[in-house]
Amino acid sequence: MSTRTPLIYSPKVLEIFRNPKNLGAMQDASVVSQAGSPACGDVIRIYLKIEDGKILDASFESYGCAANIAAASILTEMVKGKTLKEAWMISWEEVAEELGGLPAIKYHCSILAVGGLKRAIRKYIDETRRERPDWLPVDLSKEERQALEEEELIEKMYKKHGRAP
Amino acid sequence: MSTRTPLIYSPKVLEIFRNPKNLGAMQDASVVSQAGSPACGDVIRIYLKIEDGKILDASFESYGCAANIAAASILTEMVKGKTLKEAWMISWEEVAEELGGLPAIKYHCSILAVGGLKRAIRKYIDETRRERPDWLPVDLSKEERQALEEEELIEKMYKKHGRAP
Amino acid sequence: MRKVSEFLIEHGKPSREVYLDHENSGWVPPEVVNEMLPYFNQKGYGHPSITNRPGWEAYEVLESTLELVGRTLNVSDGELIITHSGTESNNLAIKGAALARTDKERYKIIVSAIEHPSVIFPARTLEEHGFKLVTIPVDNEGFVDPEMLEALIDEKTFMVSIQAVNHEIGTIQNLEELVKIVKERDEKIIFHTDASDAYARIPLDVKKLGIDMMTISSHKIHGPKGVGLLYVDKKIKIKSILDGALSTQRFWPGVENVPALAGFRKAVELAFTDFEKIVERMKVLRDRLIDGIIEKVPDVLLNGPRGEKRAPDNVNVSFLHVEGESITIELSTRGVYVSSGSACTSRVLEPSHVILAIGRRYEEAHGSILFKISRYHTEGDIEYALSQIPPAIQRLRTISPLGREIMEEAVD
Amino acid sequence: MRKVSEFLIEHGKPSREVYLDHENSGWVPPEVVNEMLPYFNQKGYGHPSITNRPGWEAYEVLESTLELVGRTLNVSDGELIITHSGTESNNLAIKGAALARTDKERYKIIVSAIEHPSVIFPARTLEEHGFKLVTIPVDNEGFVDPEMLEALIDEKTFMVSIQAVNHEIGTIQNLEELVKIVKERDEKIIFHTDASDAYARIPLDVKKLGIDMMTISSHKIHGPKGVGLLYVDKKIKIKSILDGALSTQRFWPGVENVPALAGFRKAVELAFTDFEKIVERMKVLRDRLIDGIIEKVPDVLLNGPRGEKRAPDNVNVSFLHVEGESITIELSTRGVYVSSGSACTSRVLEPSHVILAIGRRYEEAHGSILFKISRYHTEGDIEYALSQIPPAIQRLRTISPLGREIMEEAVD
Ligand SMILES: Cc1ncc(COP(=O)(O)O)c(C=O)c1O
Ligand SMILES: Cc1ncc(COP(=O)(O)O)c(C=O)c1O
Repeated sequence: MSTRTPLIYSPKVLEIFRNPKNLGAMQDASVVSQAGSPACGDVIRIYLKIEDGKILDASFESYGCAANIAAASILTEMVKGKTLKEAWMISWEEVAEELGGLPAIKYHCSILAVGGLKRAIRKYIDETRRERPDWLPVDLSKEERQALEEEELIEKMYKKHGRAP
Repeated sequence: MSTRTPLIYSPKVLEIFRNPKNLGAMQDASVVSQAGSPACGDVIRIYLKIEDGKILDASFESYGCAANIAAASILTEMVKGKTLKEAWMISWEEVAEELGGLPAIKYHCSILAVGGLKRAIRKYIDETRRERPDWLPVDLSKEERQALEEEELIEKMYKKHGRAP
Repeated sequence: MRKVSEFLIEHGKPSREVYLDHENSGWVPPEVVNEMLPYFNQKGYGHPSITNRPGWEAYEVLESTLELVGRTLNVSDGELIITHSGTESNNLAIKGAALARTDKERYKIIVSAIEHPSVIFPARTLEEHGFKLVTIPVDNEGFVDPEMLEALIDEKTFMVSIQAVNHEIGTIQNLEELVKIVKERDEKIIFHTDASDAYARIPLDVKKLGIDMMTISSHKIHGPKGVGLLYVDKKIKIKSILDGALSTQRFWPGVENVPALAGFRKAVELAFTDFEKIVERMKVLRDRLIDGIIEKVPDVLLNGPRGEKRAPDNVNVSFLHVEGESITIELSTRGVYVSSGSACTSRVLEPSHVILAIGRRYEEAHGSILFKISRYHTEGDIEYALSQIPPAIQRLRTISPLGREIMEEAVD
Repeated sequence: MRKVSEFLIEHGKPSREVYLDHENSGWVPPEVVNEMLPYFNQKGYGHPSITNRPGWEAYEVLESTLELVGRTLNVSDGELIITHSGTESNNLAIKGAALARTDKERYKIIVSAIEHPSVIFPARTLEEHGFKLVTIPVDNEGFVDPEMLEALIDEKTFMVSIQAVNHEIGTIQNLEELVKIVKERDEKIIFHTDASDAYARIPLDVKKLGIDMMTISSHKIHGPKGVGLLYVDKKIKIKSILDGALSTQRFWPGVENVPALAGFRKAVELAFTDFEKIVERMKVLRDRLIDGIIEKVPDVLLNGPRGEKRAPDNVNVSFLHVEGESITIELSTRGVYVSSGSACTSRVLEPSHVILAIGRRYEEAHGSILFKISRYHTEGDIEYALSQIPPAIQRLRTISPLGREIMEEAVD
């Protein structure tokens, strides 16, 4: 068992937690994606409105801790106006930095948010049957992989505790 | 290792410790005896002035803790005016009781004082070549035996710590 | 490393504050602090086994504290061992008895599934030394089934440890019945109970219960941190698990924390003055909080039993579709201080083993919030909490994607 | 059981009091108590790993305390573990490192003969688990011979534990040299030092010394009881010796004692403000007490070294022909509070192992008295003690049969 940590967030995380930007489902989204699972304790859903390869608008929903909510919110701010390629290049470290830093135990929130974004971009390209751009790798990116791992982890935990999710 | 104890003496022990009675060597003692050893941390020396089988006067010296000093002092009070037989009959429990009780860890002080007294009586009868009275057992009394054991114990401890006394 | 002081500025100090996290850390009322004060530098600041006046004064605190606690528990000839925490007392009980074990044929340790980690983990450590840990499941209110206990105990059983009151969901076990089952089956099986959350909340009569060992923690009854007790019946042999210079305690070396003991003594005295009245008042506040939450917030599950079988101070609910840590933070900014059953680990939220044990799903456990009523709470405190909880949950549910319609697929 | 309160009435409260028993129990100055007060019920009364405001405030205390202590020790990348006492820290250091041992070929633990029981006894317990305890003797001032240490260490050596300053006789070891000898011989040997009596009395630079683990105790520097620290270098692996719910401490479960930590933080701050000046003053008072005793009382032996190699706070003398406990009581009634090296066991007086180790005889050890100077003492305090010690010893010597002429045989 690991220690509980006091979760020393930056003031900015708390500020965004209290006043998140770009909150809520987007009715006319071009794509919606989700990362995480309720059983894991965090879910991030990302909505993007895309036109001509550019992200015109972004919004989120989040089930999770303050870092989760703040990471999703700030990421939607960061991608607005970016091309898909530019958005794809955003790393989880950048998001954490943009939040004024995250406690190590909360890195996964930033990873999950970026994982959700990358899933959305990949899904958009897939679903709109566009040609795969060369900046989009065939293999899952680190963040997508880790989101998947987290989603799978919970099944292992359920097995360990002897019950179905 | 045993716990240290706070040595909750009765008020009476403290009072006698501060104002011991019958203190000091007696120049004209009929008999002097000693029990305990410096290495053990307690020594009681008892002086008796005896005439016609009666203890006219008694005094003591003590190297040891407060209980040791108080036990020796009160015992000298108790024996004054008693016949040798009456004095022999004094038990260590009576001395402890007379002191208002002793912490269990200090019973040995009372035992040592009574052991010293009994040694004195035995010695007096021996040295004055009187006939052994029937109240005086051939075998050592409990208190004389325990005083002897304590004196021997220290040699074992010295051996354990690898040094001569 | 980020400084927490910056964070606290952003958080701000709420104009009204209601502390409901006595599970994790009790605060110490001024009358208890006042009792401690002289022992820092006026009297009794000495070592309780040294023969000087400040030492004897220190010993007086030990003597009177243990006497008082002994009276409240109806302890006669057992020993009350002073440690620094409930955690230490539980470790000493379980490992100390195991170390003193003479009959190697006894190797089973039975604990309930909802014991505190300071009971479960020491027992698990003993598994590395030839013991076998057996966990009794509990029902959906947290009760141990007496028949199951009876079926589990056998001639291999060394010890049973079942808490008197569960710390998270307030289940009051029928300890008397459980002890009887164990002892009727085999007198030699040691029965330990962790009473950290029971002491000063329900009557505990050690002699009547027939308990062999009992754990108590000071900060859980508004005493200061730094004091735990372990009651050990005269016939039970234990060994030290810590080595050092002994003072007055045979089984916990080091100098006793006398100012903390003086505070604990006062906390015990206060808790047992008008005990029934205090407890009745706590139950009223408890039920008001439970009813108020259920009435005002939809999609809530009460964890643990209702009524007389629930500890008078315990309220535990799962708010569905929202996550515990964000609830505690949201409520904190509103001056309502609570804790969540789930703890953040590196990758996932670790759900409370207690909440899982009563059959909740992970996502139900993640939204579990624990409130502890204390005798210092007023009706106004509870009403204030009830004014803040619904909007807090409501706001977080607005953020959460869970509990709504199925995600609508949308592609341009 | 007899009540200590009755005894205290008989004892009476001396009109002047000088407390010199900081070895066994430190008192806590008002400015340190004041620092603790808000943390009982104003702020930081929460659990330092729970996400509510009182919890974060509690964490702030941990953060700032460890940062401050780290600075005073020049700790950079190691860990400062919070326990409840020096005893616990020493147990964790020795048993925790032993539990984490990977190389079973290393089984020798070397400690000096004058270590505190909380170092010696854990090492002795390890002997039951395949370790071998080797004790290095000391010279007649308490110094470890570096050459002997060099001769004792070998490829079987797992750990060396030598205290920085001896708690009874104040010997300041040449730690830098001893560490160097060990590390030059074999980097992998763990070097632990119990600095309970060294911290805030002599400069300690962890990095410069090359120490792997270091123990500190709060009440030994005028902080409150309830806090011990263990510094552990990054490269050293240890395991928990206590199991339970972890808060912020990986190796000591249970809630941290935040008010006590706040007090400790203040005590550290005070001790290191004008550190050199304070220490110089203590040395003056120390030497005045030593010189005064030797001058005024015949048949006295100073235990431990003189001058710069002696801790600034330590005075230890053996008064010949009188016994320690009666000295402490006699001085107590005169308001001078000290302790004796010998402890009463059921049958005999157990002499201090430290005093024996420097070659004293049992009866010399029995009369040993320990005084600890603190920065709060005035010259007047020391003069008062010096006015009481000679008549106290004189009175007891009048009672004692020792040291006089041979017993005269007298028979009527
Ligand atoms: C049931 C129970 N047992 C033991 C403990 C541990 O007590 P402490 O915090 O004094 O270590 C707790 C603490 O919350 C508890 O709730
Ligand atoms: C050298 C030394 N180490 C360790 C300890 C134990 O510290 P604590 O009293 O905090 O358990 C002491 C206490 O006197 C000591 O003097």
